[in-house]
Amino acid sequence: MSAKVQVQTTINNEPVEFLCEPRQSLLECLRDIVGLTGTKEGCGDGNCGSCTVKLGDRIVTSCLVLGVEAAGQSITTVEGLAHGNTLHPLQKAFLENAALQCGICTPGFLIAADALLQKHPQPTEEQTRFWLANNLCRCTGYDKIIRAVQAAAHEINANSGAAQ
Amino acid sequence: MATVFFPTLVRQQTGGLAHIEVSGSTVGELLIAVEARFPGISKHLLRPNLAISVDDEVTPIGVLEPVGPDSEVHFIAAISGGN
Amino acid sequence: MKAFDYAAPASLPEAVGLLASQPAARLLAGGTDLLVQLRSGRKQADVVIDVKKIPELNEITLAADHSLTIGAAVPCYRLTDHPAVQAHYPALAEVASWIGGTQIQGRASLGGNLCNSAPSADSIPLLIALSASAHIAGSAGRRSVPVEAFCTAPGRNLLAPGELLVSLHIPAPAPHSGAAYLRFIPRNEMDIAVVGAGASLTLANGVIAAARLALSSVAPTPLFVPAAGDSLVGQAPTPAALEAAARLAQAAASPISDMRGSAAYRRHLCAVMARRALELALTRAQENH
Amino acid sequence: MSTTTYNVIGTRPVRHDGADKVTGRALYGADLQLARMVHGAILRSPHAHARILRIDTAKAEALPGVFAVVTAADFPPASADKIVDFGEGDTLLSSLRGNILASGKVLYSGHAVAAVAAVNAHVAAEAAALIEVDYEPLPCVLTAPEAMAPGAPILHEHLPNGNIAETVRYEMGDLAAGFAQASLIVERELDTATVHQGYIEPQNATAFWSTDGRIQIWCSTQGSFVARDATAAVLDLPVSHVKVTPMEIGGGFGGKINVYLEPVAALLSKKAGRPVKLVMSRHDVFTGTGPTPGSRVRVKIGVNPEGKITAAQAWLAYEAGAYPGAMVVPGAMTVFACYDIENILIEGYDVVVNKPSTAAYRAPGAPNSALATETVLDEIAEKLGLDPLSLRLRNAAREGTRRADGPRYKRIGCVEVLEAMQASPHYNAPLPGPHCGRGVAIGFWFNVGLPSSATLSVNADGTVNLIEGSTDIGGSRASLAMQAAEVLGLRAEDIHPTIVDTDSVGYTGVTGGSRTTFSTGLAVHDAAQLVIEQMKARAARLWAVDQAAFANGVFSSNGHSLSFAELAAQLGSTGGPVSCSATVNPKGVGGSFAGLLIDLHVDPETGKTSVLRVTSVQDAGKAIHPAYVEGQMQGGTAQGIGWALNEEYFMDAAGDMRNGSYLDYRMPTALDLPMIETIIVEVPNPGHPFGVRGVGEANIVPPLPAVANALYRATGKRLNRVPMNPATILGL
Repeated sequence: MSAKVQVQTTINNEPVEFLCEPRQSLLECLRDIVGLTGTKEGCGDGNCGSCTVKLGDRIVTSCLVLGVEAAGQSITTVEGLAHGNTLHPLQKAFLENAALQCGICTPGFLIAADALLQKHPQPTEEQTRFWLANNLCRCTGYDKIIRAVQAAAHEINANSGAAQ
Repeated sequence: MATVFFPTLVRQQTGGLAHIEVSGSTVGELLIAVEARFPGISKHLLRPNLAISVDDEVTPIGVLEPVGPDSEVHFIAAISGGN
Repeated sequence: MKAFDYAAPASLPEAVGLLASQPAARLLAGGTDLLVQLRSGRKQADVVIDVKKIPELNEITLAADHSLTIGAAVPCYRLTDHPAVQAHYPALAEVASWIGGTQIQGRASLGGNLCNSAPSADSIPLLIALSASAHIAGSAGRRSVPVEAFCTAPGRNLLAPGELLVSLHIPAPAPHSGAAYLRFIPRNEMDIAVVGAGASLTLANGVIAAARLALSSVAPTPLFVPAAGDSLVGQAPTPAALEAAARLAQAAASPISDMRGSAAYRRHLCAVMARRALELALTRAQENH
Repeated sequence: MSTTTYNVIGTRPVRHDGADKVTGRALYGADLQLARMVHGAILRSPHAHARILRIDTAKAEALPGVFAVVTAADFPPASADKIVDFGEGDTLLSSLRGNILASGKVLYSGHAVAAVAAVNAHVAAEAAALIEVDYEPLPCVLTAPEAMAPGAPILHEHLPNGNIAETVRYEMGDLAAGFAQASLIVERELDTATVHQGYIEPQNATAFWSTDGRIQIWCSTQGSFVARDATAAVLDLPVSHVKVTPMEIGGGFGGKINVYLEPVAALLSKKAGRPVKLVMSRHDVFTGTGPTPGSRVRVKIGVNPEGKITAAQAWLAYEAGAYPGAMVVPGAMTVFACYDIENILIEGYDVVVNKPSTAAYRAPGAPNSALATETVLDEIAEKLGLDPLSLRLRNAAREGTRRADGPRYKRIGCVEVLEAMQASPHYNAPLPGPHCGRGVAIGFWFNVGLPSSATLSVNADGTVNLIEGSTDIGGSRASLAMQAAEVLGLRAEDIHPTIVDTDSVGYTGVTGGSRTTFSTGLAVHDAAQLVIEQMKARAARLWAVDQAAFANGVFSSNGHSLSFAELAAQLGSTGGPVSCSATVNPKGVGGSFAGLLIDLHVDPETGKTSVLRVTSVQDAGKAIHPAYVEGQMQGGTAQGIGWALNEEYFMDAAGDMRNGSYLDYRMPTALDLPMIETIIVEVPNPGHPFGVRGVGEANIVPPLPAVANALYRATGKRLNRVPMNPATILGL
């Protein structure tokens, strides 16, 4: 066992410090040390996207990031998507469109879709499918997920239009 | 008389007979009559992997299921399932 | 995964020094290959050296002549999103958007793709087609090698102990030139090339002035086929000429059978993918004034 | 077709567990943290077939941080031929245990051999690697035809018939006479590869063996009671000594009925004196759990000039994997189940091979056999110049049609599904261009009943707590709460469903067999009716009348009336709270038919298939929550398309799976599929008060043959192997 390392991060807009071994993935650190178990592990090798978090300004599969690499960085997990008790439009759209069945891939899809909507506020179906191809879902056949992302985009755009 | 159908592989015990008409008010009573005709056959019919179907419905109470004079009794593979 | 230490040097000399003192060190850029290999036991490390904090490895530099230098740790998404890369190296922006998926591209780098030295690496055939060179630093100083010479065997390359890849350098594209990388995968994303082909082509006075072609997943290393490109030089860019060049690439391939495809299927695909990559490179060359 | 109108049923409320699942609060098995908990790792066989000569755990036990090491020797003694039955059919205890921890021989690469508990998962993995196992490798056999051949390596000495573990045979009418009447006979043989359910959440189990001798288990399971009963059987304990708490489950599709980790975690906990958590890696899931069988199926069908089937014959060999129990029986039962055929012979073989012991996967066994039948029918339609759906309609099973296994159908929706396909916009749209093909196929699944329990407790605020034991994989909390709400005259949101442990609710069978909305729904319905009866009595007491009536959510009598909520508020003063339970073991299961229309494009140079358009059609009986019915149809369709095109266990000659990762197993990504159109057909099941049939499974049956038929139309080639991947399409 190597010496543990103190890591200072910002997680979901709160300063968080944790102590981890260098071999521990960011996913392990989030789940087992920080206690944020909303981020899921489906494969451990970056191919299912269930462990997607936002690290800095990019989404990553947290199973392929070392916890120590997160030092000084800000991280957003599914626990940080809602504003208090108000669900993020994507969370709301996933519920209203029945875009989840078992729900294990949902946190990863939500974080990935949030990043998509920041890059493409009104993505096409093709853009959505391409962006989300790193997130596997085995229950839905993706149909309702794609619809939910499009519905959330509409809602966000409508609201931002109304605010102007 | 109710009709008891034999699964294809159990027909070795019946000399190839596919079904038989017997009397009784429950599956159990029918089976007593069947056993009398083909001694030892019950153990091939009453197995955990076989479900009893009376009038085209699998019964959850097995040999206790009542039968009528026109009933059909089948012994079919028990299905569990996958989703 | 066995325990290891972690170091994140802030400068190249510091990294080189660390490497020299740590024989069982592994370099970490995006980690998308390394962490999988460490976890599965295919590779071991006593110390993992994170090179992402070294400025030189993190820069994209477009020179005045449009030659391009890509730091070895630059994650793929920065190439995809880079307006100048999109403008002058569309094939490069494209291949960077195909390596893994969105999340992987947030981490994975072309430098890592090259150093991982997989025969199936998506970026290497294109880098070869673009005549890229690899800039290497070590305790004995710096050196530069053409990308086609970099890989030596599956998962192996000519980096000596204590050396690391600093950057990739791509010479300025000639006028009327175009490049392309195309791969065949059974899915539409998140897949490893069954066969990939990178091509570049320069037109002058209606004939092909220069061409380069390389393949992935058909040999122990990404395969540069000089004969294929050479066969096109001086020729009009006809379908027959492109097809003949593709056939030369196919003839040079020595694919194996594995879970991703049979040798026969790969051999068949060599000609198809090489031809299609040449066709796309030609289209781009014709559009590139 | 369904004509009854409902208030709640047929609407699309937000699921009750939705907010927890989109905010990360829902607790899945791997999320569990317990005080003093330690972590396990499992050592697995590198050989597909080998004798275990020696296991030495000393080095592992000596590693700092290790709490316990167990092997098969830690199982309590039991007689070798003991049979256990926990409601899902009987199994030899030795097979059940043998698959959990190998003893004597390992039978597949990935077979669990030993397990370790340690301070963390990294140390546990290091310790597992220190366990020394001496193997004597034996020749392996990987496919059913090879395993049935004379001289094949034998897996189990106790099986009387070599590697053939079971034979099934169905015979009806006069086959020879039937074929003699045929003017056209087509015979085809098709192989399918082993495939995995591919649920995204790996198996996990946490166990704590308390000093009072009771074991508590938290796990990802489709059936908490089956997990309890199997664990108790394996550990030779009374079932009441085991309590299983089902955590949220990240997919199952049939693959999370069998028990793999629970008894091992319990044994480790007993030794360690602490809770032990075991979580599989993705590679372990592929190599150490049950995929669904690879198969070889031969089908021969004869028709007369009018397209009426005169005789049909099938031969099926399914790979059980290491232990008996391939899905050949349901494969045989469904091979001709969509059609009314007089003369039939079906022979099936359950064959053990050196691959992981297989498990159920959505309509288990049926896709393999339907592939053969539905492609042969496609060829017949083409040769007769008939529309493929018309040919099927001409022969479709109806009420009264006798199935090959004996019983006759009650009211079914096979014809209605075919008619909906024929009338669909998709079927009547032109294909977009060259190298495109449209395929159609249909399929059947029985669905099952099995016991279910539910308790409803009325809250003073007018809401109702629903306690049940069916793990919710795809929205069943909502479909159950909606049935309660319909009976009680409430809104779906007024019902608060909770899934509880095996000590806290009556026996409930697996979430499987498409049974939860049907069977647990029936328990909920019955409990709700009991609630209404009790509340009517309270209203009568309150109003001092003989009896009160209940309709549209209002209790009334003689000019008095109270809403459900108003009466609920007065329960305390009219005799105390109302809480009612029901346990059912229902008859009246309604089978479901499904159909698929699919348009594909094939790149003639690479053999790559693009899926252009898909329409899934299924008889739901009654769709309680249509959005989740569509979800089941879309999910089963996507899985079926993946199975048809690219998924397979790619085994090397030594029996090692070479593609045991999501990278190389190639399940469909979002970019591989179009939107999946759905048509819900509703032919009510007379055996359920709301007409429910169950929709989890039949939808995965048609995709394999529909894809094969579409590929034929696109390429002119009839392929005989699934996956019909690009290389197969080009014959390379």
